[in-house]
Amino acid sequence: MRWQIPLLIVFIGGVFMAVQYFVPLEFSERIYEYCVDWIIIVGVFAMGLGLWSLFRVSVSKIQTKAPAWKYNFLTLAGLFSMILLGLFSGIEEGKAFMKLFWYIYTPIQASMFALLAFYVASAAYRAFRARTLVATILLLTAVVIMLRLIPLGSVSGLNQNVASWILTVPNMAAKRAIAMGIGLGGIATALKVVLGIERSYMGKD
Amino acid sequence: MKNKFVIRNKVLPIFLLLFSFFLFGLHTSSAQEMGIPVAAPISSAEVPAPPMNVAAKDAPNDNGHAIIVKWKLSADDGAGNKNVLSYEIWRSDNPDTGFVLRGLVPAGTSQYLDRGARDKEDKNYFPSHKNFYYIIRARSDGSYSESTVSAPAYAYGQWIHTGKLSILFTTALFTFFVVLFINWAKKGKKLYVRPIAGIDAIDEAIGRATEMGRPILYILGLGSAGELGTIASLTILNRVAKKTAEYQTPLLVPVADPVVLTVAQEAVKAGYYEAGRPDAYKEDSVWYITSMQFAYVSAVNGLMLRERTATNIYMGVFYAESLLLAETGNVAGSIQISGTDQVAQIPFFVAATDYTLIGEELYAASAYLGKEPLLLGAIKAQDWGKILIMISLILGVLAASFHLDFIVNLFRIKL
Amino acid sequence: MGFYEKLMTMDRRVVYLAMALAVAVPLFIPFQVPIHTTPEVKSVYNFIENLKEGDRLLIAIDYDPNAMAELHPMALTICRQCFAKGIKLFFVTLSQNAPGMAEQLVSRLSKEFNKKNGVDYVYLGYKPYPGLVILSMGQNFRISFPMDYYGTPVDSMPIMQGIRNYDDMKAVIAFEAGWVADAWIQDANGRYKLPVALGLTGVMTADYYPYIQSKQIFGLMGGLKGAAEYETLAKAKDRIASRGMKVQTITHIVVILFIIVGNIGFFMSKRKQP
Amino acid sequence: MGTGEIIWNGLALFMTLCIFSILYRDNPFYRIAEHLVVGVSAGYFAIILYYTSFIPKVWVPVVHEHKFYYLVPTLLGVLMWARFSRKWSWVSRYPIAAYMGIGMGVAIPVTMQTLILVPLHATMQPMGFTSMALFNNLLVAGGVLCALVYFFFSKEHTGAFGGVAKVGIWTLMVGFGAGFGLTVMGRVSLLIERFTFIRDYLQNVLGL
Repeated sequence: MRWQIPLLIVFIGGVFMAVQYFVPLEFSERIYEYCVDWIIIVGVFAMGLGLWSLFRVSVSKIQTKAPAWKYNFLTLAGLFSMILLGLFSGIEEGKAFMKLFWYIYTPIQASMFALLAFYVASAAYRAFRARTLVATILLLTAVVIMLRLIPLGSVSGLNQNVASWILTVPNMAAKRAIAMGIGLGGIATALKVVLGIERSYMGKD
Repeated sequence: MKNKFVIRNKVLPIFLLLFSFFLFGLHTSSAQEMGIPVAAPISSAEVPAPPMNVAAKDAPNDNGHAIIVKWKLSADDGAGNKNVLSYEIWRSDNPDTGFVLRGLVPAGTSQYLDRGARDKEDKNYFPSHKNFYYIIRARSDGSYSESTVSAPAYAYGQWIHTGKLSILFTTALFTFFVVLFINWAKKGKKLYVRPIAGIDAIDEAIGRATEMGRPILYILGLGSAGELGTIASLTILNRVAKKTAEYQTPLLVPVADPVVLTVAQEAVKAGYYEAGRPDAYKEDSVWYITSMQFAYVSAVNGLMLRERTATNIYMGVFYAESLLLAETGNVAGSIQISGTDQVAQIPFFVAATDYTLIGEELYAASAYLGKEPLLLGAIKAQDWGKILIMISLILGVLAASFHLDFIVNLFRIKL
Repeated sequence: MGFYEKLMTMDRRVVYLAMALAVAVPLFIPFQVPIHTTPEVKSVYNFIENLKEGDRLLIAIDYDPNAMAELHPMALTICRQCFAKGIKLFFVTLSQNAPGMAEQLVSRLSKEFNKKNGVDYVYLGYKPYPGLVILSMGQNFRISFPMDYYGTPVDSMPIMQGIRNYDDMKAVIAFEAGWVADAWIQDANGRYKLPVALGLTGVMTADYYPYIQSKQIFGLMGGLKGAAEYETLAKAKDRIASRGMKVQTITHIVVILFIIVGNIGFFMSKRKQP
Repeated sequence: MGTGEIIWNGLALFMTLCIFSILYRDNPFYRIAEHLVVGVSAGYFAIILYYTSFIPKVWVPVVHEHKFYYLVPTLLGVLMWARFSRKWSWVSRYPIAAYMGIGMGVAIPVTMQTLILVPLHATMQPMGFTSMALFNNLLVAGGVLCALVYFFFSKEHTGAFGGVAKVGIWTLMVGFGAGFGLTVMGRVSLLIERFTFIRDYLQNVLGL
């Protein structure tokens, strides 16, 4: 009950869905759509666990007066106001629910994203040192690509050609090789799960 | 943004639905309504020559609700009077009457996929196993001509998608390798695995955290629990948890997906079990923050700066947040080890973390860390997979150079 | 710690400050940075420069508002150059979400240059199925566009007198954010031999270079950079793209300078301690 | 801008500045934004999930359309909540098993297709020494081969094999450098957008 049946479910589900991909028949299509809904539905119910986890950790930080515990009131306030507004006042554009989304979440999201402009610079400064041959290759390529945007008179034309060669030849080769490696590793991992060899996600009794 | 797996599966049906609306619109509205003037009275145009040899047959590799129609271009399409603008595809279940417009294609096109919906309630329902007849109309500016009625054809579904045979064959072959080498490993064959820098670093980093008495932060990324990178990361998390349980180092695992929350809790719990310290496992060491990418990152960044984590491990599916996390970890002075299957993010991890597992190394690490023979067998299978890829690649490039296209086409996927 | 060690271990906040200034200062203080122009952009500029007053050009505004930031500056500059030279413009749009945006662009330009609709230019508006529209225009513009965007019959317009199809156009300049670019190349150029030049979003640009070599298009402007180049060539007054490019250029210089400084520190301090 | 808009946009501006303040160091303003956005976004996500997934996938099929076969996944979903109980927590393995099985099964052929066969087929281009294009095709194929050798795990990287693997890692590094260099422009654009937002707000509201 505790092990065999779940592992059997994984196996049957995995084999069935993998085979389904090659069968274009209508019933195969319908089963695929139905099964994808399973994933969505399990995810919806799991969200309850997620919210509970967030709530409990925030509350316990307040109770134990962990560092910066006072701020957890803000988390709880944000969480509950969104849920209550969403359930009882609707989520149409112009409602308070969407206002909070547009004027709190969106600017924070955009600003976090924009921080990357600073971090790209600091990471480049710190990491791009010609310590080894490999590091030098990394550094020089990055610089050549960045120089595209800098006017250097007649050098620019040459640099443009070098940059586009880098992008279409070695860069392309690297991307493809990495993709193939990831593909093999990923399929092997999926097979291990389907065959029940890899089961750490199910825990131990 | 994130949760690619679920989103893809949510968006795809919606997209298909919208697309079928679009097709439906294409089929039922008359050409005029669609804004394509059918016969604007501009000049007394000559009647174009009709399309010839209209042939309809079941569309291959589908669910049985489509027929493919082919014809020979009108003599005035691109030649002759050069006045053909478009072709209209008309269909009926009776060769003599009742033809309706099904589609419209620009001049120069000599086939049309007449696809309909599979549900009876749908207005654009296309019945299987029912005979249909087709007529093709060649339109010029102000006039048209019609082909003769085609022979009947009916649509039916196929049991196997022939365009995907290359996928089927390679998947079966690779599965065979994996099973074969895992059985080999079961029998106790010794397998060599080369050292991978990032993996050895994990042990050191756990030791360092223990010495410093500071926690270890483990980030599983933004992938859903159904993504392969997340699964690989869960195995690594399990091993890391075992080590931290042995050393009694605190482990922090904030996650960004509720399903990942549950499986990560299980993986950590199992690690503590294996280390013989199930009592030391605290459920709140794995907790959910939020599923929204940048909100999650802002919280994790705050956590790093406040808890001054000694070691940060990033394994799994990462998007733009990779550099945000890694740079903040740097500011906090943490040792950082990363690995992702997202090709676009590897450069940032390489630049900003101390050790990076590149692509496949992430999967190798998940097998290698436990040194379990069963899992190692898969690494051997992966290497054989690479050998096959390399042989195919060399053959393919040579074949392409000598125009032996049939060899190259063996690897082509026709969807 | 010596000077070179310091170069290696500058506080990250110095880097942040430099980046912040590099972005903020050009937003407030106007100055110019030289921009290197590429032949594929120059050829568009030269083509238009060599047109005579009264020549006719087809302008396709086929991007939707998402791509405005990248393609609007380009479209504005080119249309201004054309209007200033007295070239007659025929605007069409083949993207569903574009008609309103294109209308704003057209009316803004016509006011700026005091040009008259139906005389100096015509905005034909939008029709669905780009492939079909492009083909039909090769036969006669009236098949797809019997009326203009505002509902005026085109035959009542002076500008449309004697105009039938692509044969009456010098070229099409198509601003594209998607596959309609291919339709212009294959149908307008392939079937009707109309010269095509493209203005594309940055990510698309690399994919279309081969068409220059095969002479299927005579010019190509890619993203903000292409627009900035064009503004430089046209000596435009309002240089939106150049402003953005200026920030990009400066920030890229800043990043590269930091890399150089870090490496100088690294090598010099290594030399000091053998 | 109306008063409402001034206030709402003022809030957005405040949030923006709070986040940027992290560049200096961790501080109360950053913590305000951080903790607030966690709550708001988690609530937002839960509500959106409710309206876009629970209603159309559970409520409508079962209650309105009487598709009772949707009770199976619904039951599985409810079993997830067994985790609230220590004793019954193992029951949640059933939904997780279904989730994993379906997820892995879908992933296997798709991964084979998109990550292996598509790039493999794309690399099979004619090669030669007579033109730059043909020669580049050869280089791409060679680069892929060398990089794949780098990923070999069950053989030591020594001798000629190690040499090839070294060329492989160089190829990878060129790819990484290019990826890094290409990204700077997009990130700077995002920062320009934020700065423009700040500037416009100041100009509109304060008349600066």
